[in-house]
Amino acid sequence: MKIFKKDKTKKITNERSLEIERERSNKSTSSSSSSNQKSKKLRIFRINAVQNPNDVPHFDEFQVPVKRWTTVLDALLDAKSYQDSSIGIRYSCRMASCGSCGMKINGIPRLACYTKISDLDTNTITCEPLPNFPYIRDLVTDFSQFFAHHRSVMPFIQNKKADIPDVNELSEYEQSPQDLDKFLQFSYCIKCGLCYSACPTVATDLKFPGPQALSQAYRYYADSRDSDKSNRLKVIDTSHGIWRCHFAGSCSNVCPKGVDPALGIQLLRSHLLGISNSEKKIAKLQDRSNNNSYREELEEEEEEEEK
Amino acid sequence: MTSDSIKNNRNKNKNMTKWFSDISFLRESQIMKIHYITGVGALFVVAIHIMMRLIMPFNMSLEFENVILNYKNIFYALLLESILVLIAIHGFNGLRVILLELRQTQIWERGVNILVIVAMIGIIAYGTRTIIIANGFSLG
Amino acid sequence: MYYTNTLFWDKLVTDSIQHDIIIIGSGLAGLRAAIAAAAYGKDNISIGVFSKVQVMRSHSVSAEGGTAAVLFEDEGDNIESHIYDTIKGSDFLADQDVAERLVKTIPHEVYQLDHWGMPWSRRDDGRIGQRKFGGYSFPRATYAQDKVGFYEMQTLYDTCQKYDNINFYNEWYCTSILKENNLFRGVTAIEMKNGNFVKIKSPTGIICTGGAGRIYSFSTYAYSSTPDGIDMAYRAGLAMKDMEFVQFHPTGILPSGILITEGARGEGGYLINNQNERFMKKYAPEKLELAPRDVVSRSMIREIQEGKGFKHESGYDCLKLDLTHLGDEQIKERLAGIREIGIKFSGIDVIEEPIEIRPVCHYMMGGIHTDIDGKTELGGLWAAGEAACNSTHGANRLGANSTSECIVWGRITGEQAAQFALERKGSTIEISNDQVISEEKRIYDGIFRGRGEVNPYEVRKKLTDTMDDKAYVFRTEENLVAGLKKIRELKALTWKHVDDKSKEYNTNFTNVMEIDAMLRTAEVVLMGAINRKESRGAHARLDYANRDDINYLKHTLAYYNCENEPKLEWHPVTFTRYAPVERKY
Amino acid sequence: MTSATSAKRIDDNNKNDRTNREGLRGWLNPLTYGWERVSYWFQRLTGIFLLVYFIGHVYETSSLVSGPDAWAAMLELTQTVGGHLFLILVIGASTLHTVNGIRLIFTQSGQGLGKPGRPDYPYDPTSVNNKQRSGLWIAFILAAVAMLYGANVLFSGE
Ligand SMILES: Cc1cc2nc3c(=O)[nH]c(=O)nc-3n(C[C@H](O)[C@H](O)[C@H](O)COP(=O)(O)OP(=O)(O)OC[C@H]3O[C@@H](n4cnc5c(N)ncnc54)[C@H](O)[C@@H]3O)c2cc1C
Ligand code: HEM
Ligand code: SF4
Ligand code: F3S
Ligand code: FES
Repeated sequence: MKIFKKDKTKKITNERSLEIERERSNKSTSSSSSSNQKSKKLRIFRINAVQNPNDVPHFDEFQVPVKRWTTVLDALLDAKSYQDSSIGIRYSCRMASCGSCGMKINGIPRLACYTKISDLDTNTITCEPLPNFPYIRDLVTDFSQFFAHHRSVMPFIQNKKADIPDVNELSEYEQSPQDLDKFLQFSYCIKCGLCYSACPTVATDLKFPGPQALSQAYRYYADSRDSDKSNRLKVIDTSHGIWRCHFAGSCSNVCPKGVDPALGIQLLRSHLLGISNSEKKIAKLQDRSNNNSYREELEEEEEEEEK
Repeated sequence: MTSDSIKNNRNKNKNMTKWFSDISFLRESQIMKIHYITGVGALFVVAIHIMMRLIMPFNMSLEFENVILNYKNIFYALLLESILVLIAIHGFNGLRVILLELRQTQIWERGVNILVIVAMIGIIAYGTRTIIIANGFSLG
Repeated sequence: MYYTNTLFWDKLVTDSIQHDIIIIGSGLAGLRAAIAAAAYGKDNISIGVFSKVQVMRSHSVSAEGGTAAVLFEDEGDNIESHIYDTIKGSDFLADQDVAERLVKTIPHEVYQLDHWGMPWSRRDDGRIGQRKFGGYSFPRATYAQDKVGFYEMQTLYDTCQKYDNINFYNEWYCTSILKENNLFRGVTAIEMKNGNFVKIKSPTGIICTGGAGRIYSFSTYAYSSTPDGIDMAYRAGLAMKDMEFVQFHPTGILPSGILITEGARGEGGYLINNQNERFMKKYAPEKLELAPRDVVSRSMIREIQEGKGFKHESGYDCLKLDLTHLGDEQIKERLAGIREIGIKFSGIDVIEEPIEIRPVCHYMMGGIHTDIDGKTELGGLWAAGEAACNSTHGANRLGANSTSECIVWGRITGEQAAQFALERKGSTIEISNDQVISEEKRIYDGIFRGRGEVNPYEVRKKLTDTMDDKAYVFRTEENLVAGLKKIRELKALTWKHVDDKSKEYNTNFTNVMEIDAMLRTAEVVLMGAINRKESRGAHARLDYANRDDINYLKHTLAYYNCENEPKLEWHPVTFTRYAPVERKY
Repeated sequence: MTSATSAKRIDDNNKNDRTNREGLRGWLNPLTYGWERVSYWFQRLTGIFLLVYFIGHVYETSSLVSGPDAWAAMLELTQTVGGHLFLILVIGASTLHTVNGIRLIFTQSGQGLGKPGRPDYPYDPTSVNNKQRSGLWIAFILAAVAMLYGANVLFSGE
């Protein structure tokens, strides 16, 4: 977010749509120049906090080759493979869907595999671990508390019919696309923790569940299949619960997946205050086990086998 | 299995609310509702308070006689009293929020709650004293 | 207290951990197994889920297109046709009873996921939506935008949170299987956070460690999809089955290999060559772009070889996938992820421009040899998901059948393992320390403290490039043998060493162990491919262009033979319904 | 694990968990993130500032009780140029806090944030939208106007 600083690498919310433009111009300017590789400097935060809790962090610098499509993750792995194999880094999918590679790049929490170096207009790229997560090593941080917070909001459908133990029962919920849209956005959270690291309340409050967990609470609250609404609200209505969000908005600004946790939190709060008019309807259960011919067929076959 | 664990969760929640009620007897949502209402309430009364000051030149409004005259008006005194209560509640609750976010040990949280309630009562009492005494002044 | 749920951080550091069931791998299969076991065993059973990545980071989150299931029997679909499509897709190498089981179980599982909160995309009437997919005769890929695997993982992960008896061990790298008297006894693992080497005891285990696609460098897989899980079983004496069948997905973007889902073609996308021609009409006149993946991939390579390809700036030859005619709304609604990937990783907005694509390594049909229940040859050990080969997919998997398989066999193995574990509840497990010590020797003396001048990452690069080069869509004896030679040369180099000497979160160490496993697996893949002198499904040989049902209608099994060449054996295919016929689309 | 022991575990872990928390730096860091963060920062700052003023003001008026002389002495202390400048700040702060506070009451009860829907790439979060931003700007502008007006009243009155 560029406000006061003139650093171009800062993300600007209302300029996000320019990203696509930038993409294209990058492409056209460098399409012929892929062979003449550029190289950039990577500054990586180094610490081994498990071995030595008082370890003093320092930065190591690496020169890495960069092409148009090189992401920060590619660069880091390049440095790890060919320069210093002891760099600690967590990664998996390299396509921004697993949420492993969150880190602070040039001062802003982002996904390393989702940030192209050509998008960062700096010559030195600084990578630091996500703040608000305890250090483990180098860029790797400890997520256990984050996951525990997620669990604490009861992120699952609570409903008498949630489990269908009988394999032969085929019952389907009917849910309108409109009902789906009410929570779909929040269900695309990849648990990358960027929002958690950007939130000012999380910065000091250990018991605040954080934007990720709270938006998941809303995701299940808004789901028409869930029936345990009041209990859900109770869990987050505590002195370190949802009210410790002050709509600082940073969570939504850094979220790479458009989850917009700030929106979820405020909407959930409107339900808590009892001033929301959007009522919940439980999705209709449609039982299809009767008109299901092949089950009978299967049973017949089994009988035959027994014979 | 599931129903059991859900039940467990319920029990835990009960404990949670109980634990919380030990300290503050209000749910957080109720506290914050009060915070908002006192905030908006304060807006109106403060506006009147300032208006009243502006119907005469500022310096004049500060003269002892004028001030006391104001205080002797029972409606104005009540207005001042409500400003006092509303802002004290709103402001100190705001402080509580900030302090709660700072540290999360049980002692700290209890301490903050007590401190804030005491301060709230203290400042209201102190201000009320001024209002009552000033209201009772006889201008010589 | 605000959060009172059980937490799984800061596990006690002990020399051994014991659970009734351990599940290795936390992808779709692993999580489904965990839930099934927890639901079956109720509170009497404790389950440990070990994964070398954090739970939601497993490769399954990348799955995009759909989960195949017959849901609309009232609208004309039927179970029989799904079974036949699967078997035909497999080029008749699938075990037919297994395929039948898959098809008959998956509808229930799709509804079960729905009840657990899966955000399936909906039709206007509120029912679960399905889209077309390659090789099917009815639109039956159940979809949730184009993030199916992700949503499924999330649903399962969140449902796991209901159970107090599922313990997650995030970032524990399992290294070997412990066994005694042909019974599974546990595993050894490294807790990555602090580097402790731990013995984990359990009478039952389920291996769900996913595919091995990272032995190719142009691959849709996550970086974590290395064959170390399969290799673990392999070293314990279990067979790898059908490893030569590697699926190449027609549409991977350049240069990263990230997948454009088959759903893009299912929604109506075209493949075009540099003459702007829909070339698939030459190769599969009926199904066009929606022929099975092996057929489409082969057609694409033929086009490229005829000089009708494009040249990507990274140097790869490629073709283009055209989605522009689908229109803004349909793309944004159903293929949002694809659009994002195109813009982000390739600089192309698919709404406006065709995107460059090329066949890419996508799925391993092979894996640990199991029976129809997912049971391996070792007592007490099951395998499920992509790591297992229960022969549902035969020589070629149909798109969207894999997540189905993961879920179905996740459940089956979970329940069976729970039953097995409950029967043995209370019996103590004693493992002789010899195995642990020899494993410790292997990894600490052989690898951690090993010496070598060759950079292991260099070895990995050469290995994956060799595979890309020599065992791609079309294979020849000559290439495969050259590839095998190269792999053996790499194996013989002195490269096994770890530069990073600290214990904590040592990814260098785990990487080297992975590379070790990759080399072994690559060898099995190549040997299997050399041995199978026919073209079947995804295994296409230029020198033996036809299917040979007389000699090769059987599965390949490969057994570990210390560091020597693996022992290859054959295993019969089960037929119940359909005799092999020629496969045309 | 019973809830009691797990709760204990959390407390044991608190110390460790602090290691990489941003702490107050996180509160006072409006530069890296969006305007909402700036608003958050001002709301806190002005809130505390006003609370301090409020306490001071109650103390100031309490001198009424001790008669005209004490009151005059207090006025002497406070009605200086510095005191007036301080008052102007208070006026600005209270306007800002009030206007922004009203906006926050709306947002925090879910109004004016748009509604959830399918997110399209590039993801523009609907909640941090121009409505919010202009609300904040209005607060700034009104605060500036109020300060000018206050200055006018305070200094012209001399
Ligand atoms: C890009 C892409 C798109 C796909 N789209 C579809 C689709 O649309 N439809 C469809 O049906 N299928 C699809 N597939 C295939 C499908 O996603 C996979 O087959 C499936 O996800 C495999 O799941 P899994 O549970 O077997 O393993 P994975 O999800 O790969 O999980 C493996 C787990 O094992 C763990 N592990 C591995 N080794 C070890 C070890 N040594 N110690 C401890 N843990 C270990 C890993 O940490 C991980 O948790 C797609 C695949 C790809 C690559
Ligand atoms: C007059 C109208 C006022 C309104 C409408 C108002 C509104 C608000 C609102 C909405 C908040 C934010 C709460 C949150 O983010 O959770 C807040 C916080 C606060 N207010 Fe006010 N307020 C007003 C006046 C005052 C006054 C006069 C004081 C000083 C005594 C004050 C002190 C505070 C404090 C200390 C906070 C805490 C800051 C925080 O929580 O971030 N407010 N106010
Ligand atoms: S809400 Fe967004 S930023 Fe936060 S964890 Fe989820 S995906 Fe990441
Ligand atoms: S950043 Fe934090 S304060 Fe609220 S709006 Fe987001 S959770
Ligand atoms: S590696 Fe998966 S999100 Fe970056």
